[in-house]
Amino acid sequence: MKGHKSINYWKSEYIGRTLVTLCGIVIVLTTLAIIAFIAGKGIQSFTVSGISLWEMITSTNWSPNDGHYGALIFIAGSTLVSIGAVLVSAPIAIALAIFMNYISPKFGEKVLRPVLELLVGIPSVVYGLLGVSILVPFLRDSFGGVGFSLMAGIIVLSIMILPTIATLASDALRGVPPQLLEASYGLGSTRWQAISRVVIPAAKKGVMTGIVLGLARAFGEALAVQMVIGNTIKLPEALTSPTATLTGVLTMDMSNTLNGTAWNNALWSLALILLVISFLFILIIRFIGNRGGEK
Amino acid sequence: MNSRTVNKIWTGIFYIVAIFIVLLLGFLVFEILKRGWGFWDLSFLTGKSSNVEAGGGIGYQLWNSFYMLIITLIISVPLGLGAGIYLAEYAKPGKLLNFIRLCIDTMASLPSIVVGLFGLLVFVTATGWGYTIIGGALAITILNLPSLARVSESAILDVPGSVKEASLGLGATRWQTIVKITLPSAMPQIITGVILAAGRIFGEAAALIYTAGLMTPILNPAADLSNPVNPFNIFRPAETLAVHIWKLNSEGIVPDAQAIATKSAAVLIIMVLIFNLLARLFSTLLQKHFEGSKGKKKKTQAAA
Amino acid sequence: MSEIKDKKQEMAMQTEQSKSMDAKPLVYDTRNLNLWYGDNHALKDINLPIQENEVTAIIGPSGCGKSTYIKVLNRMIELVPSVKTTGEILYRGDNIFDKSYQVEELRKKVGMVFQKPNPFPKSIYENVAYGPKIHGVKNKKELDEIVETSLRGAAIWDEVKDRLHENAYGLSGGQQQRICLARCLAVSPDVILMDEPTSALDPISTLKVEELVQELKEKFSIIIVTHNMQQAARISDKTAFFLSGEVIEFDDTDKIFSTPKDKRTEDYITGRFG
Amino acid sequence: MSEIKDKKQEMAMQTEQSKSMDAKPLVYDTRNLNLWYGDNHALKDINLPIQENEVTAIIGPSGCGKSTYIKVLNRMIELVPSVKTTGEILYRGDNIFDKSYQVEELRKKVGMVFQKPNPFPKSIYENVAYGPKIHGVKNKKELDEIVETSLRGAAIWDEVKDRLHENAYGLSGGQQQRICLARCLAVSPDVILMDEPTSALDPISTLKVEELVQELKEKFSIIIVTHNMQQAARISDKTAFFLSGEVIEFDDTDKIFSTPKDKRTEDYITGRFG
Amino acid sequence: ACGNDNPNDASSSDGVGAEISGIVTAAGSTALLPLADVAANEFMQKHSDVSVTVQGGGSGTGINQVANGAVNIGNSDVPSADKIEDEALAGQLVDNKVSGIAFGIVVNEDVKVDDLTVEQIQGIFSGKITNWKEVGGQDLEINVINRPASSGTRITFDKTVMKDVKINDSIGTNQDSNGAVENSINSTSGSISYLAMSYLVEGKDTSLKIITIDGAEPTTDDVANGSYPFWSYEYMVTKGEPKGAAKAYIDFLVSEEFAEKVDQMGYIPMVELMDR
Ligand SMILES: Nc1ncnc2c1ncn2[C@@H]1O[C@H](COP(=O)(O)OP(=O)(O)OP(=O)(O)O)[C@@H](O)[C@H]1O
Ligand SMILES: Nc1ncnc2c1ncn2[C@@H]1O[C@H](COP(=O)(O)OP(=O)(O)OP(=O)(O)O)[C@@H](O)[C@H]1O
Ligand SMILES: [Mg+2]
Ligand SMILES: [Mg+2]
Ligand SMILES: O=P([O-])([O-])[O-]
Repeated sequence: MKGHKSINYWKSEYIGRTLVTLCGIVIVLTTLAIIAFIAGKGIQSFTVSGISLWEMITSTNWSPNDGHYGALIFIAGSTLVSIGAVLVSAPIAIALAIFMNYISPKFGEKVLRPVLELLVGIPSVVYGLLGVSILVPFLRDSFGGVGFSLMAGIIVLSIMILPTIATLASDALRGVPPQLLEASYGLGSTRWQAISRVVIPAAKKGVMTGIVLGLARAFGEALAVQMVIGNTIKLPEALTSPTATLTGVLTMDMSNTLNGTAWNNALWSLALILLVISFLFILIIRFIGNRGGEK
Repeated sequence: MNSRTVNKIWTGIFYIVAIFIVLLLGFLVFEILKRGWGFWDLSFLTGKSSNVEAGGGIGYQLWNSFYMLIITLIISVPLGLGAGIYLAEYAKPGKLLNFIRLCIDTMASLPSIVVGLFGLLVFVTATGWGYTIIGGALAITILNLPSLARVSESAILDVPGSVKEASLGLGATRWQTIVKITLPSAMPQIITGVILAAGRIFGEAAALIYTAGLMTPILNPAADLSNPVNPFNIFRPAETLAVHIWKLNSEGIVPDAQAIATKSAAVLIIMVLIFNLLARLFSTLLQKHFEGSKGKKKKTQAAA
Repeated sequence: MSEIKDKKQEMAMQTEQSKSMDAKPLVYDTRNLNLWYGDNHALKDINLPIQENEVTAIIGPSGCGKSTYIKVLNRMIELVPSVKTTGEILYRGDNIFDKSYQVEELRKKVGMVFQKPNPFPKSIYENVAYGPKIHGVKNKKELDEIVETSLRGAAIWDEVKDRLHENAYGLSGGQQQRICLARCLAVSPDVILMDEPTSALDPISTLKVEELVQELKEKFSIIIVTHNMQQAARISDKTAFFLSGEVIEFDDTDKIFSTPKDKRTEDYITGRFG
Repeated sequence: MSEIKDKKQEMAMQTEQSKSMDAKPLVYDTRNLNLWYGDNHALKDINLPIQENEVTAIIGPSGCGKSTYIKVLNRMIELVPSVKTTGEILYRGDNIFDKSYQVEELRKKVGMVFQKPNPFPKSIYENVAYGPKIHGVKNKKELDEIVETSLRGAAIWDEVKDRLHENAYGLSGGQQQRICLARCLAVSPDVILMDEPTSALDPISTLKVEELVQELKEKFSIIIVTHNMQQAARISDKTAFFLSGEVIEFDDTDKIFSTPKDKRTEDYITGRFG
Repeated sequence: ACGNDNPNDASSSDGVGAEISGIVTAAGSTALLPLADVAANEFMQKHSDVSVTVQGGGSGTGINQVANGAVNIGNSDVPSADKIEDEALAGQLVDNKVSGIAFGIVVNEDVKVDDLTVEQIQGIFSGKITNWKEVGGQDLEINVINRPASSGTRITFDKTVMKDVKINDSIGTNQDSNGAVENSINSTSGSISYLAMSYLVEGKDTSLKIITIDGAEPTTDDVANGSYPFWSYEYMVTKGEPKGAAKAYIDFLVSEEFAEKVDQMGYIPMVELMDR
């Protein structure tokens, strides 16, 4: 029983294991490559073109023709539009998750889940198209102004990230042991009391993860937002004023500027900022996860 | 207020939200289809798009979308499945696994435009390929890999441990167990995940603008496979349907640009619908095939 | 073995008391109860009168419907969507299946302790105060009092009084189970349902919970499901033996364990199956 | 109760046979085995010699480490990543923890039947043929023969011979359990480990499996974990009583049940806890 | 396995007139794209052995790609030297003028103004003039719509109309593309922007209005006679002098035989601009 074993036996185990390990390594290498390339490009504006990082993240003056590369407006615009989207989307998403798990699982399973899957499936250009042709005119007629606005971006984005948050929140709720629900019912609580006082606190970690992930999605979304937000290089004064986002400037200027120019390098720096921010979101999610695990 | 009343009010709110979302989707789909009415016209679906004259079709774009989808799946499914198997079956908890997960999470949260730009740097410029289908497919692979890996991992983890134990208990190696027991059982869930991913691949534009290009050469199936006009050449530029919509909306100078864009959007939505239906159909069929009628019963019990 | 014999003798001496069975008022009266999970007929024509201030044990092999029955008593079974019932259960004279019957009130009156301790992921204090709070008690002092009394009632006050605001998950299984009992006592119930409350506990915790049950029956009526026949014999006044969804035998505990009428009961309590 | 007494007498008569205990060769010899799940010391200094062609029962309250121990015997415990062990287990003289020890071979020799029937989601035939196939048997006729012999060995051939190619999930729990046993027999094991094989079964299926165990011990050595003390008394030759990860007592079954040496063993078998 | 790696020398024989073959790839300016594409189709009908593919991507992309050797021709709205900072690289690139293009100042049709002076336009886009009544129209707020600063159209607008006056980016909105500009002018009352004339071909159901600058129209005539300032050349940039099929293609584009088509599509044929 010791020692001997047919070659095939080992081969199948060894080859299979190696192959799937390689797949894991591919993921790691790709991620590292992306970080390396984007960082390598993005850092050139500071090392080669002599732009100050501090100016880039604190100044609102973006006029590449005069050598000013302040990206604060874009950072603020991206932040505002994503936070706005999450504020709109998260309550609705959580309500959907509760509905799917506790109010009417049947309707949730048969109707809501397919609906959410479809919403994910609608391409972002189509959202942009609908945004331009339905939402922008509607906002213009209702609130005045040009319609292209922070609010338009928020609304489009909130629909786009709804499925992400709802699905993750729903998973989190499903993970709450049914015994807790039973315990609460057993003490004579109503359904709402059980949900609000026991289920949601118990699922907080998962729900928060969903929200942060939604935020990350919103931050990185490019085409749809760019089509409706107006791209004005100015901090928004109101929900109805247009502003610009990081992804918006990237889509607009990247293809029209030349490799190696300060302008182009500055754009790569914006891409790097996007990467760093999405990485920050991941760290936040992990932090939430760990903190929850300690208890 | 009486807690029973509060309960009723909240129940009402939940119903309203749920119905609102269903209506919202209904409205969106209705609007898309209404605006793109007539999209099923065969000469539109198969016709060649024109840059100048009205009446162009989306034949090339549709073909490109499907071809891109297939190439992407050929690359990303084995990778995602492999990574999923690795995570579920072989990875040992520890620093390395933690790092792999961090990478997957990071990859999953990458903005698609950043992936597109990475693709531009690497697949377009560094390799000297220019805008190609393969470059686009690789870029979307990056976007899809995390979710495919996760779907595979959770599908594999969902296979009851007792069945895996039974196989190992008979002296099977891990790999034999994976291939003969685990994967067949996890397949329905994996396939559902893949089909849903396919829907998303179909609709991706931002990453493709920088990698697969905005144009398709005039295709000629008779041409040599290495010729960029051969439809199957993966080293040729290819504008997909989603990119086409974006381009029509931004640079379309044909008189009927808006009409084509909205019709294309309708086609895209129909495709996404079909993918979703397929996913559902497939998973129910396979579920039945693999587990028999008893599998279902087990589930309801577990849920209760 | 000897333990059981002692019990029997003790019980035998109480016979005249048991004779007065019908004197005590009924808390629950189950009449022709049938229950289906989808097509699965899980409870068949159950008739079971349950008396005040007694411990009623329910025994039977796995899957015979014990948990199902106990969950019907506070309508917790409704959480399973596929369930259908016929027949009636009178609680203090009212049919709990009546349309107008307020299930929250019922559950307030009928506490429940589960097999696995299931404290909320909150502090010990919040766990116990949860019930009173949802029923509208807001006054801090009043809550403090309820929490203390309930924890004392569940014989765990001394162990936790210095850590009331720590998370209940930090306690041992046996302590958690008693917290759950305290949580239940805090809404001043009338009946307490227990579904194998000790099967996940170590011997010492088990003993504590058993003693507690004996004390609590002074004030409450207790219905306890158990796998452990010796436990049933030790702590209960009445025992119902379930098999495949039917009540095979229901009688004074001493009778069930000394002179079972049904062959199946005998087979079960002598360990021939189950 | 009476059943147990009968058993005792019967056992008492077999005493001289039991005296010859050390004559039979050992299949397993466990020496100073310790096992941790992370920081949880789940098995403490276990010493247990297990003899050929006997039924060895392992009893003890929930969580005492019965399943853990039985899973160490075929190294299935390695599936839990946090597990650490010290000490040794000799199977037929070789330490199974040796680096060079081939775990697949061990598992081929040591079959295992679990608490919940766990057939593969395949046809009955494929379930039974699975083991031989992965060990290289390709010949269709040979496979057919193995399948039939194994199903007969598990006393289920007659029930399934006409539906060999139907999905095993369509069978009843008891039938599934016997399919699992047949699957195990198909790789011609030397030892069969059973972890509460009847606890999910109805009385009649339980009886069938118990009879089967008695038959199988002619050819195999059997180690069986059970919650049901009466079952241990009925079917086993030796019994080990586990408590909190320790072997409290290990002896001939009749001795354990008639004259336990340890107070805790007595408390457990008389149902004072567990 | 890809057809892009050997630029320019893909032809089997040199010189016009002889049968030419090979693969030409072009990418870049979206403004030039329609013309380049139509020319490619007509050119390929003449020379069936040549395959010409034209990509968009923007002027910057075009120059980048041709500089990298990823395409044979980079289409650009501006001379490559304007974009490129690396002098050595700029020296290798040759800008071939292939046509002129005129741009129109366009407004939503509800604007009751038909002509603006250059100063008025400068006032509007720098944010000094905010109401149409200040330039002779009705009392209506002006909604400025700009292209992003890197766009060729905007650079031309800057150079030929705004001159030393700076465009104020914090008023109005920025639209990524000609199409988006067209859409938002159509739907936003009081809006003003600028568009390449190639986007204003007949047959489109748009409701925007073209405004004359100091009385001059964005027509071939007015551009040729020097009265209309808002126009520029379109370039096909090659790495080194164009050769083979690429040269043949560029030559075809500027040829007299193709000039009529150029004019029809809203561009200005090179023949008309010869004397400028
Ligand atoms: N949620 C459910 N859905 C469908 N069937 C169920 C459900 N819960 C229990 N059953 C079925 O009802 C029957 C009785 O189950 P129940 O849980 O009441 O048994 P039990 O006596 O409590 O068993 P145990 O001792 O194992 O807890 C069983 O056949 C079981 O399969
Ligand atoms: N996978 C695991 N990870 C960590 N701890 C475990 C794991 N499995 C079991 N344990 C712990 O090891 C101890 C022994 O568990 P084991 O399953 O062996 O008990 P058992 O005697 O089989 O109980 P039961 O009768 O309930 O099956 C318990 O304290 C349990 O909590
Ligand atoms: Mg139960
Ligand atoms: Mg166990
Ligand atoms: O031609 P553009 O660079 O303005 O798009």
